[in-house]
Amino acid sequence: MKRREFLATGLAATSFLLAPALLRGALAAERPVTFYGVKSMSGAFASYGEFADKGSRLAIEEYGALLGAKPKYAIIDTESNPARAVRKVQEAIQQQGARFFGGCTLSSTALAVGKEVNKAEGIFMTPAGADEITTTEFNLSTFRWTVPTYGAIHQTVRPLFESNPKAKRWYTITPQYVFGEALLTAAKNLFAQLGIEHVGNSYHSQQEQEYSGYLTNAMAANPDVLLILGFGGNGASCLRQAANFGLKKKMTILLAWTQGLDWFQSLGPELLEDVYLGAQYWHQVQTPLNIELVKRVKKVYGINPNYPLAGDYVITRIVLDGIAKAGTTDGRAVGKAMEGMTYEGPTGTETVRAEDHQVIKDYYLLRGKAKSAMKDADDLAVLISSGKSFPEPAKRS
Amino acid sequence: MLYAFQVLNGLGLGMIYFLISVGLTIIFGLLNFVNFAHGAFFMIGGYLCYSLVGWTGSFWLSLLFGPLFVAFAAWLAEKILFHRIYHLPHTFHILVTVGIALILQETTIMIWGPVGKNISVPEGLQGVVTLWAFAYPVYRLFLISFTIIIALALWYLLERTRFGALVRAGSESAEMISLLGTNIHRLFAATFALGVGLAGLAGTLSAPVRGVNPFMGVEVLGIAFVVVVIGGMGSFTGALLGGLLVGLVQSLMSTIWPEGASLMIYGAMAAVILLRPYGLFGRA
Amino acid sequence: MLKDSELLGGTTPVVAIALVLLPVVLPSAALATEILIFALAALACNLLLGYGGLLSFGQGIFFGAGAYLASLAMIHAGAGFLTALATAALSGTLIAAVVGALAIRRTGIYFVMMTLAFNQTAYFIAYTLDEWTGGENGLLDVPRPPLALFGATLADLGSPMSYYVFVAVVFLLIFVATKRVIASPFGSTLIAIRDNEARADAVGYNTKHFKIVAFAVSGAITALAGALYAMLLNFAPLENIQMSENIVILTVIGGTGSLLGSLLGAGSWVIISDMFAEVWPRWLIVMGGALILVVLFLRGGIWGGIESLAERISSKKGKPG
Amino acid sequence: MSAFILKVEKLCLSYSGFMAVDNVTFQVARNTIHSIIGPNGAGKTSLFHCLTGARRPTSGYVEFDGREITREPTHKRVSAGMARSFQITSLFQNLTVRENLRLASQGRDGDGALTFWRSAFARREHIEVADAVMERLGLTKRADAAAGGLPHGQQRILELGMALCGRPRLLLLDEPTAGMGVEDIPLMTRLIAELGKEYSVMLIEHNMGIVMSISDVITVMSQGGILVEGKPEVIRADARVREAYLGDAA
Repeated sequence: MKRREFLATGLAATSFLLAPALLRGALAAERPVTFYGVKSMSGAFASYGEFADKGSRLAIEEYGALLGAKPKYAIIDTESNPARAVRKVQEAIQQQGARFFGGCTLSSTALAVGKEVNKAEGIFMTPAGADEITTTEFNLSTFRWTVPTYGAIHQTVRPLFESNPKAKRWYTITPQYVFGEALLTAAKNLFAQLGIEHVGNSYHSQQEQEYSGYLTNAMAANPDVLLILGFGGNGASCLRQAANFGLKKKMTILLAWTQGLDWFQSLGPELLEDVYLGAQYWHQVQTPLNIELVKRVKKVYGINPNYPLAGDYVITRIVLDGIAKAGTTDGRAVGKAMEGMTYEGPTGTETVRAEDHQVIKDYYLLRGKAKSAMKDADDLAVLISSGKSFPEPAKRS
Repeated sequence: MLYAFQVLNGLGLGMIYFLISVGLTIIFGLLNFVNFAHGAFFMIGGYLCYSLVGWTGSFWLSLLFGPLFVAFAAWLAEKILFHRIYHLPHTFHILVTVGIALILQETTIMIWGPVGKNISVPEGLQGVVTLWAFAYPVYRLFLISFTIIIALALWYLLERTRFGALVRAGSESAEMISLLGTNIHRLFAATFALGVGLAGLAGTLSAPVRGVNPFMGVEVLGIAFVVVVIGGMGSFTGALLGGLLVGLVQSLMSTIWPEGASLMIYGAMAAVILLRPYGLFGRA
Repeated sequence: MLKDSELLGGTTPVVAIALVLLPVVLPSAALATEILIFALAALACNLLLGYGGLLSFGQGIFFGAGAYLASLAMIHAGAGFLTALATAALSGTLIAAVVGALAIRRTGIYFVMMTLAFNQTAYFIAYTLDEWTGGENGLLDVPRPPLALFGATLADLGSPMSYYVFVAVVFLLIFVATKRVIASPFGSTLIAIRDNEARADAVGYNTKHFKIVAFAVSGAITALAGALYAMLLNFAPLENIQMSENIVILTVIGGTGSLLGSLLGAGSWVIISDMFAEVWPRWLIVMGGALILVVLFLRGGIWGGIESLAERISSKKGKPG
Repeated sequence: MSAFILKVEKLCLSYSGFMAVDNVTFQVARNTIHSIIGPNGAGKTSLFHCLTGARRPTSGYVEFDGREITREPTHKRVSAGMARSFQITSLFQNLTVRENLRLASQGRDGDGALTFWRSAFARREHIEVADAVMERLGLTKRADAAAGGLPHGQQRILELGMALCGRPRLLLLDEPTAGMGVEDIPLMTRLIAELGKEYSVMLIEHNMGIVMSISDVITVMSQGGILVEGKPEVIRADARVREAYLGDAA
């Protein structure tokens, strides 16, 4: 092909393809509100995405008319890979004029997707763990439902210590990455405040499967309480092996941050019995909305709601409520409407803190039940305490 | 004292790693086949254990039938698929077995769900043995003893039986294989089933220690390759010593420099390859 | 064997047409850009695997390093667009040369395992240096500065389409440059080494030097792809380093030993996975099955399949009646 | 300039105790054909490996063209002017005949061939050498055929051609007629004889007919060491050789 011909074809094609892109933008405003669930349907966090998707779907289905039409739901599979998630979110924004997003298990995905949505001046609400979302990486578009690490530590370590003030020697096992560090820092600060002796810490990598070495370290320190700061697979392996090594009989075990019911089910009562567990959500909590939610989920999906399901249910609802309140699909206006919003959530009355877009809600301390004490298969833990602890909102820069 | 216990723990861990890896090395040794689905077969062993314990209520029955089933499936897969690709370069082995691993992983999610499962330590093996200030689970002691028995049985099989003689002959020279005539296909299939069955056995035995989840295969594969490469691809003794070495490094590192435990394992592998081109016991 | 005149002929116009068509037929420019970036990474992997016979599971190191270093250059040193890309390419060259020099001391599966060990080490380093890399959270707020040369702004790459056009131009340039590399004394020798290393040694080549240079060139291109990816996403996740296996898969599916194959491999893999991911969460089964089928029936990859199809058609035409 | 292109002194190579090459000393004179013969396992190929650099000798001394090369790697020996052929045909099977020869010629550039920004065809001389060698070997008609597709006899000739492309001062030929059909052998013999006039040739060969007809000097090896050395007629007459080698060949 001659160079001139090539250039000509190229130019022709470029102008040809710009036309539909312009049309797409013009059409976007006419459609009913679409909520995009950004969920890890496949990949290493598939266990989370499946429930999160159910939650969002349910919220959309039961929502009435929104700005004159029934809202729609679209799913974006993150493949448990933040890069792919960001690219797909970009695509939804560019191609479909998407503005409203909810989900993301992985902190990295949530942080990056939040940035992307902010550029489009949309709304993104997430149940992810990273504190940065409402602090250093705060932006106008991103909202967070999850209680931060500070609250998780305060609502677990403090009540446990107060119920047993003699347990003064604590040992921690921490996954070494940003999130684990945040939990550990919060724990160390609280230890100092309460006069708890921190007798040692073992770091482990996030891919760790074998905890016998760290548990041996813990045994050597002879603590009263073993505080496990890993969650998900880390927490499960660590707890399982701690039980194998007979640590449950020697010391009290607390996991400050657990995924809740689905995670408990994967471990079973034998391992969980008498273990203290921090949780963002528990289906047995008797709040008006939660009673309703449990009924609905049982009816639709035949299961009890767990944290991913309830979390993504509520974030979806809040975003839709925000749109209704603002009366527009303008992202910034919806964001304004959501700020300071108080509503009945699964954990009781919840408030979206205006300053940092953090939802103020309860965190729970549970204790694993013996198999004999369980009333049904999901009655795996008893509620010990609940409450709200939040750091002061960071100054907006 | 802590270090002494970590050494003991490391040796125990090493035996588990040996069990995880030995199947991989046997298959590579005879078939020169790189099996990236090894971890996935390990996972299937674990899940079969979960289901069989659920149906029969007996861990021992699952310990017998789980690995046998995995071995049978491997034998079938060898007949249908794998024997067609032995002669291809390693790249293609890797591609096919990565494909198999993906299919097994996703099928597991479809059958058992994406959330992991727990398998109780069998009755009679619960509890711990106390040593100084430390405790060691009875089940792990059982696991170590059982692995020693497996290792001895494998040693007998490979060193003292006609099957073993054929496998060793095949591992040593490709020409020998061609002299063996028609039996070669059966030998290959049997070896493949043996190696994969051992992965299944390791999965079953590890299930009470590690639980099961659909993504465990990847991590297991990593460890298995490190062990096998350190020991020398294809070497039975190498897998044993490689396993022990990795177990010791990991256990001691968790006291000395926990953050770097996983790095050190791969560091050890790179160092061994650079110093000894074919691992500790490998052949050119 | 490629002749000089074929640099702009042969597959080059096909690629140029594909580059123009991609954003038209695909739903978004972001998707098209991602495909080109993966295709670049596959092309670089192809240089090692298809032409040098070197199966590297360390390509993620270079991809990740390119993403991080270009981003850091922009964030901390205020580097412009081209400077950032140059930083990535240069660091990719150096890192790949070091990794390559160590790994090629072994052959076969031990070589593969060396690259894997380096990949794990790189992952660990990136994970540990979280002050620089953001660790597990990834490096956020990666800018995408306008394309400028000596202070003069040539193009604002803010919009998805303008960025696509830039990436497409880069792709085309690298595609042609890689063609040249393959047809150079170096490239022809690399092919010879893949074919018969002992023979190449015997006719006088220090095969190690050729392999190291192959790594360096491959590293430069891969790092460039990583940098472009970071600027596409405004984000450099730790997962970049774990791309190695994927890069190899894209390369082989497309067809080793064909640069156009790399584009086909990246394109088909990304598009098919996107399509299936939308409708079936267990879409990885499809991808797993595709891998097996490729090895069983399409060993030359997609490009190989097209070639043999074309051959069959032309031989049929050649026959009378 | 010494009269000898190659000097080997007290060369030993042991594989974990087994002496494959045992205290071997000999010289190859310039522009001669020097053959090494011996029964299977006599150490010919091991000796050959030590000379090409494929194996490092355990002890001893090798001098090529007045320069010690005992521990030099293969590629450096090539740039110094040594070229070899392989006993088992070793070609770039998937490449064309011309490309095989061009690459062999380009090999003289050593690391100069690392140039990746220029076309391989910018250096005409390598193509010219390749074409000249093809012409000489009668392979021109097959220039664009894949080397792996040639009949065996032509592959052996190409093998020899690749060694020639290095414009060597010493050609090391390892059983150039191995596996060749009877009809191809005379051509090969004639070629080697011709080459002996221009180059120095060291030949390892099983075929006694060739060795006796074209060699200037023959060294007979047995059990790793040298049994006897001399002109063909001397070797033919030697009783020890008959016993050790010819006896079982006959």
